[in-house]
Amino acid sequence: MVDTARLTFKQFKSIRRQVLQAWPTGAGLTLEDGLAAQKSIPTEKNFAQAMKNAGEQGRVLLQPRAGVALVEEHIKLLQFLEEQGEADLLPTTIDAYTRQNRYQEAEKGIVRSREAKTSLLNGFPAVNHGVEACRQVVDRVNSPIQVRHGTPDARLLAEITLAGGFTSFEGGGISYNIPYAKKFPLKDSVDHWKYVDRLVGWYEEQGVSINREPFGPLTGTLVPPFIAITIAILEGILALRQGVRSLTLGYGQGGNLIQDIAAMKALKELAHEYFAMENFSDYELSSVFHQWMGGFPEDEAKAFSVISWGSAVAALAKAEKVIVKTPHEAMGIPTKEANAQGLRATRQMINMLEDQVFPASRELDMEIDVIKKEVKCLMDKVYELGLGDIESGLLAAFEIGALDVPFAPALCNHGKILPMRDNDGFIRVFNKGNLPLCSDILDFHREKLELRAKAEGRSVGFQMVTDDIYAISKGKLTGRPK
Amino acid sequence: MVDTARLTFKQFKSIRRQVLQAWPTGAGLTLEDGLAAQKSIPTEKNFAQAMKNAGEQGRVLLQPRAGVALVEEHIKLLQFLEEQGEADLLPTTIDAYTRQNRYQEAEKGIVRSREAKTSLLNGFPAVNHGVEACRQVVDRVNSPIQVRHGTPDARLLAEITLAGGFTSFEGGGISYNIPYAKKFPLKDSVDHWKYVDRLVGWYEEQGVSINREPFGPLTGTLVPPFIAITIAILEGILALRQGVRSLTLGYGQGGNLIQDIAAMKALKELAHEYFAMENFSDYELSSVFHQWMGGFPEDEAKAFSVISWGSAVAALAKAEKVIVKTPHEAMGIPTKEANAQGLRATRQMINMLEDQVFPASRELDMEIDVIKKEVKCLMDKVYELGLGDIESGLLAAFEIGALDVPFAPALCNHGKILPMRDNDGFIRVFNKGNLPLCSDILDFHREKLELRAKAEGRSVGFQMVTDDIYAISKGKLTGRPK
Amino acid sequence: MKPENIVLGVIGYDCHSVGNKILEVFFAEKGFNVTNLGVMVSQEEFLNAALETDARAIMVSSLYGHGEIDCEGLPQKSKEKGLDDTLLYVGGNLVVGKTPFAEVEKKFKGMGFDRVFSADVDLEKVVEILRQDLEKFAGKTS
Amino acid sequence: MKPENIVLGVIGYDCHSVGNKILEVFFAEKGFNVTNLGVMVSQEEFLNAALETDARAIMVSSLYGHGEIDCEGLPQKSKEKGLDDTLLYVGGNLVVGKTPFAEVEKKFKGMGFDRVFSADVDLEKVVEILRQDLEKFAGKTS
Ligand code: B12
Ligand code: B12
Repeated sequence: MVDTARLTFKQFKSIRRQVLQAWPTGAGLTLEDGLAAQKSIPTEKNFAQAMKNAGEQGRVLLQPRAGVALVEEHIKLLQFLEEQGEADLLPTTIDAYTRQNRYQEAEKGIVRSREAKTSLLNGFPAVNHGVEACRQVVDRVNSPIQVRHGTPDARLLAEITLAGGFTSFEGGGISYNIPYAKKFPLKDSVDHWKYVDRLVGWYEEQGVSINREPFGPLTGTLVPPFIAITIAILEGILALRQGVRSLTLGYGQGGNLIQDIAAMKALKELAHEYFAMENFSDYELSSVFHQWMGGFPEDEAKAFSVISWGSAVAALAKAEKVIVKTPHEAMGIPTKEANAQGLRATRQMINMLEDQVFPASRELDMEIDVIKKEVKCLMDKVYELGLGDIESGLLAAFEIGALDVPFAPALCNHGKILPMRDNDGFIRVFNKGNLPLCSDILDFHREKLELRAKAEGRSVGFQMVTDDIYAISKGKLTGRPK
Repeated sequence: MVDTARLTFKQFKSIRRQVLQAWPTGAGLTLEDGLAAQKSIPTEKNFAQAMKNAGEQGRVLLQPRAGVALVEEHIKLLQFLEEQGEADLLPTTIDAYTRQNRYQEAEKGIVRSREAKTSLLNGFPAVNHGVEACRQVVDRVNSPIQVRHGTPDARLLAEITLAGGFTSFEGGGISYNIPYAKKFPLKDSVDHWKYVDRLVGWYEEQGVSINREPFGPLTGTLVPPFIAITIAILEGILALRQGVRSLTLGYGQGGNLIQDIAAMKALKELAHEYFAMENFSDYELSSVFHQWMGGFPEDEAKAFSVISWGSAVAALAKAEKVIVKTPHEAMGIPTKEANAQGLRATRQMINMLEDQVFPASRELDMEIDVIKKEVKCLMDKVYELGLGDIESGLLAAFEIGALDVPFAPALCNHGKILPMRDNDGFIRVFNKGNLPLCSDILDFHREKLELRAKAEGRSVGFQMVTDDIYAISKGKLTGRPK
Repeated sequence: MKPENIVLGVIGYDCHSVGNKILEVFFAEKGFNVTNLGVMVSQEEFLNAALETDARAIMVSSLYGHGEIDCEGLPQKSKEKGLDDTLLYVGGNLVVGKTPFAEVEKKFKGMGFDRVFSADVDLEKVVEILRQDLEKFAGKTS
Repeated sequence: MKPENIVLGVIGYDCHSVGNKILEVFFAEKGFNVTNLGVMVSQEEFLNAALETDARAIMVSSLYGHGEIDCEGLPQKSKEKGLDDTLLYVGGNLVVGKTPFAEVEKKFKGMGFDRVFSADVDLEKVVEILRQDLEKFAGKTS
């Protein structure tokens, strides 16, 4: 069954002509050439296959973030992370100019990096380097590579990197707009990502599986699980509609063991439920757990502890993949050595816990239950606003703040909701903004927050939010008064 | 009620005269002088008080291991660990010559360390340095200090360090013989520790509380929880009999989350039970969790992960204290910087988890139950062999191997029992030696091990034991075939 | 005393909004009149806002590593626009990669910034310094 | 070929028994005739056992950090006792503190040991080297 929301090939082709003109490296690129390149890639380097195997074997795969300005340096970096870091999956993190389609500035960054003999860009400018450079990268490593970025309009980037042989593409119309952009209309980014998903869908139709991964952690800062999960499910549906089949949904560590495991369980169960409701059955679903995405401690020993805790929870939550931070996180883009250290610390933990089980308990069940109820409140509203269609529903929901991401830069995001930790470190909602949470859920959150206020001898208020934002970087989970 | 097993003051004094003659620094030492020194120590530097407070406040205190040959360097080391390591409690780890009462060799080590301008001893030779040096150490730090060693005959060491103002003393007649000595008769070490406990009891009677901590981890290598717990309880009773009141029982991390939390819970509950049976009620009981005591990985990033996992479990098990390893563990005595790194990593984890709870579950309850049954098998036998008295009972039990510590060097230990991990990473008994475990427990262990054998496609055998010993240092919990 | 005007923003194509939101609340609580331009602010936007609000200080944030490229020339342009009396502060993770702060400070002072701050700076200290700097300036220009 | 005799033990006042037990099983499985003296073995005990068993090699372990002090003079005494043909191997955590292995090796070779091994050595490699060394010796003395 082809979804009615799916771009027709004609629509796709006509958009494509424009897309390829945005920068010289796009000129003359044919779909067939990309397909041929993809077909020549051995199965061991296919990301979708690796995720599927991980699911079947119950393994947690390790993936770092990494990208530098120049091709040769980027290849050496990835090789180092395979060899010295024992990475299972490789990234190519794209620089921030490319993410905003500022190829001119990216070019300047490349030139200045060559002069400075060190990367002055915070990622790999794949569009500027072009298809052949990407193919070199793929060729000279042994593991599947994913494009990791934060690009509201990633159409050209997707064309180039997929033709270049990368086999997974991170992002989505919501998750790569709200946390990453300021003035980008949500409708536009959703449309652009429809194109990206359609491109991936086209590859799937030709027999090449490309993995897609919505960006779960959003702003990485005290995002309540239900918000992240709702958005992940919405982006999952949007992707499936365009023919995507290999889907990895993500979640960023919140810090509380029970809430994080509950979230990872709820994420998968709910995704299957809503995908079924939307009549999808022919897909591969996996999950990715992001080690702590908020502010890190500067001290490397402490950072190792944050990394290790994320690894432990990833293992106990039985994620298929864990995204690894480094001991340099608070300071700057990591050296390749620091990046490999983060990977090795993670490897040790994942291996020590691979046979261990987090047992079922009343507390865990209850939290799963809460999350499911919360997500239902939001999803119901999206369906209601879209008269049954999630695409128009989610646009309307963001419009009125029925979907809202805390601390996000995007002007199309309401920015009213304020999260806060309760006394046990669970992330709850302090200010609901316009989130359509039902009253018993709101009462529950409020009750939990009042318990904290009482324990701290102060009233629930904005200071707690600030304290919680700084907490991990200052060595605690919850920001308590001294 | 004064226990009939308690040394009389007369007996004590007559032994004391001899003890003080073993090395010149003991000459002329009076109990009164030690007492006066202890009484002048501020409460914040009293170890027993700190442990009591931790229990009441639900805190986990951090303690490193550290000791070097020379006094001034040792003081600087401890100050560094307070300031840069955020340690709550300080150690003074004693060198291995002193542990074997080889004061002559220790002297040589001091001289050679002075020449080499670096410590050539693996600890602080407190006996050789004498009472005044200990007082300097105590004086120039802000935290309570514990003597940590491994000495079958620690009588002179106790006399000197307690008179020197240290307020906690690790060890016991079993736990500082079996893993630490070769030819030392168990009866002798138990007798010598009676003296040490009596000395501590004497201080208690004079109103100065000194903390005592039997050494829980034993050989640190795959020790099944029930063996460690039984020995901890026995040493606890021996100590209480001599008038010890502040008691910290220890346990070394096994690696499986559920088993470790079960062990920590069982340890405390069983201790209270048996202490009550022995008619003790006037004591302060706390627990200490040792981060992984077996072979470490050489890679520091991996070592950080092992340290962090130990910290996480210590926090979830609600220990009052955690003993901290360092990223140098596999390589050698840590530098002060490496030691502080271990502490800071631990601090971060403990803080992140301080408000978190490991929920009750069927799996946890079951494991607690198993451990309690196992300990009962051993304790019953000890009482039986001793005709109701645990002291003669434990001597007889070691004699016939009804108490047996795996991989221990002591000839008075049977050394027949062989432990092994089951398929979930729990430490079980492969070869029971002469341990008086009842048949349903043995069947249970065997069943669990067979599950592993099946999963690994090999039969249960000694190779698995070897593989398990190496496992953590090679980056896994369980040693599986490649 | 009427509150001093300051302009706040994250320069270039940098989307890190969390610190920016905290800075806004913080300086407002300390009695400043804050114009927060949010994230992804160009050099021109900073200068225009400063001119419009007659700001006493511009607080530039850069977290994402492109600070060096993005800030180039801002102090010069500031002078050209006649904003000689407007303090130029910059803070965050200013360069790509873990770098000793002294180096970073030297680089950005060399570029013409009045003050340079690392990401872990104590904000209370920042206000203190800001107040002192403003007083000094006030003395100079009055 | 009859199995070669070797003597095994942990020197000084060192109680680390785990590695020692593994080495015993390992070398026995590899076909050596192992006399394991266990932990806390004095220099004299090593030499006497080697003399008594006519051992082809003495394998000294030291884990606890006092290896330097404990091993001093052992090679000399070995020669004095006429054990010129007996290989002297040493391994473990030989010195106090994390030290580059090359330094440790130099120090102990300087003291007169034939081979020096770090704690993470692959035991399979050790047997290989041992067999080669024994062959060489055999060639020399026959
Ligand atoms: C959360 C986060 C994100 C979130 C941001 C969500 C959002 N919209 O805000 C997400 C995941 C989206 C993200 C994306 C990216 N990030 Co980011 N991110 C972080 C992280 C983990 C925390 C930042 C944070 O919120 N901290 C909490 C706030 C309160 O602190 P703060 O931001 O530092 O701000 C305080 C101080 O800096 C100071 N300050 C700031 N400005 C000024 C100015 C003055 C005048 C003064 C006095 C003080 C001051 O006061 C603020 C309040 O206390 C940091 C690393 C870290 N710190 O642990 C990386 C980090 C900043 N990110 C980084 C990078 C590179 C990126 C990306 C380019 C992706 C990539 N290549 O990895 C993209 C950016 C794309 C873009 N267009 O900008 C790098 C920057 C590297 C460098 N400088 O060398 C960092 C350091 C991580 C790293 N080590 O690689 N990121
Ligand atoms: C378990 C352990 C203990 C247990 C030992 C129980 C027992 N009776 O065996 C306990 C807790 C009792 C203990 C006590 C002490 N320990 Co300890 N211990 C360890 C630990 C964690 C593991 C050792 C182990 O069993 N490894 C597993 C086995 C299989 O490996 P192995 O011992 O290295 O042996 C292998 C190799 O070394 C090699 N090998 C060994 N000898 C030889 C010889 C030859 C010829 C060859 C070819 C190979 C070879 O082959 C062996 C088999 O694979 C190590 C650190 C580590 N490695 O992670 C510290 C360590 C060895 N201990 C150390 C110290 C200092 C002590 C103490 C003095 C206490 C203190 N100050 O901290 C006391 C010792 C008192 C005494 N009298 O000896 C230090 C030594 C420091 C140094 N060299 O600079 C270490 C390195 C920890 C540290 N970083 O501080 N310890």
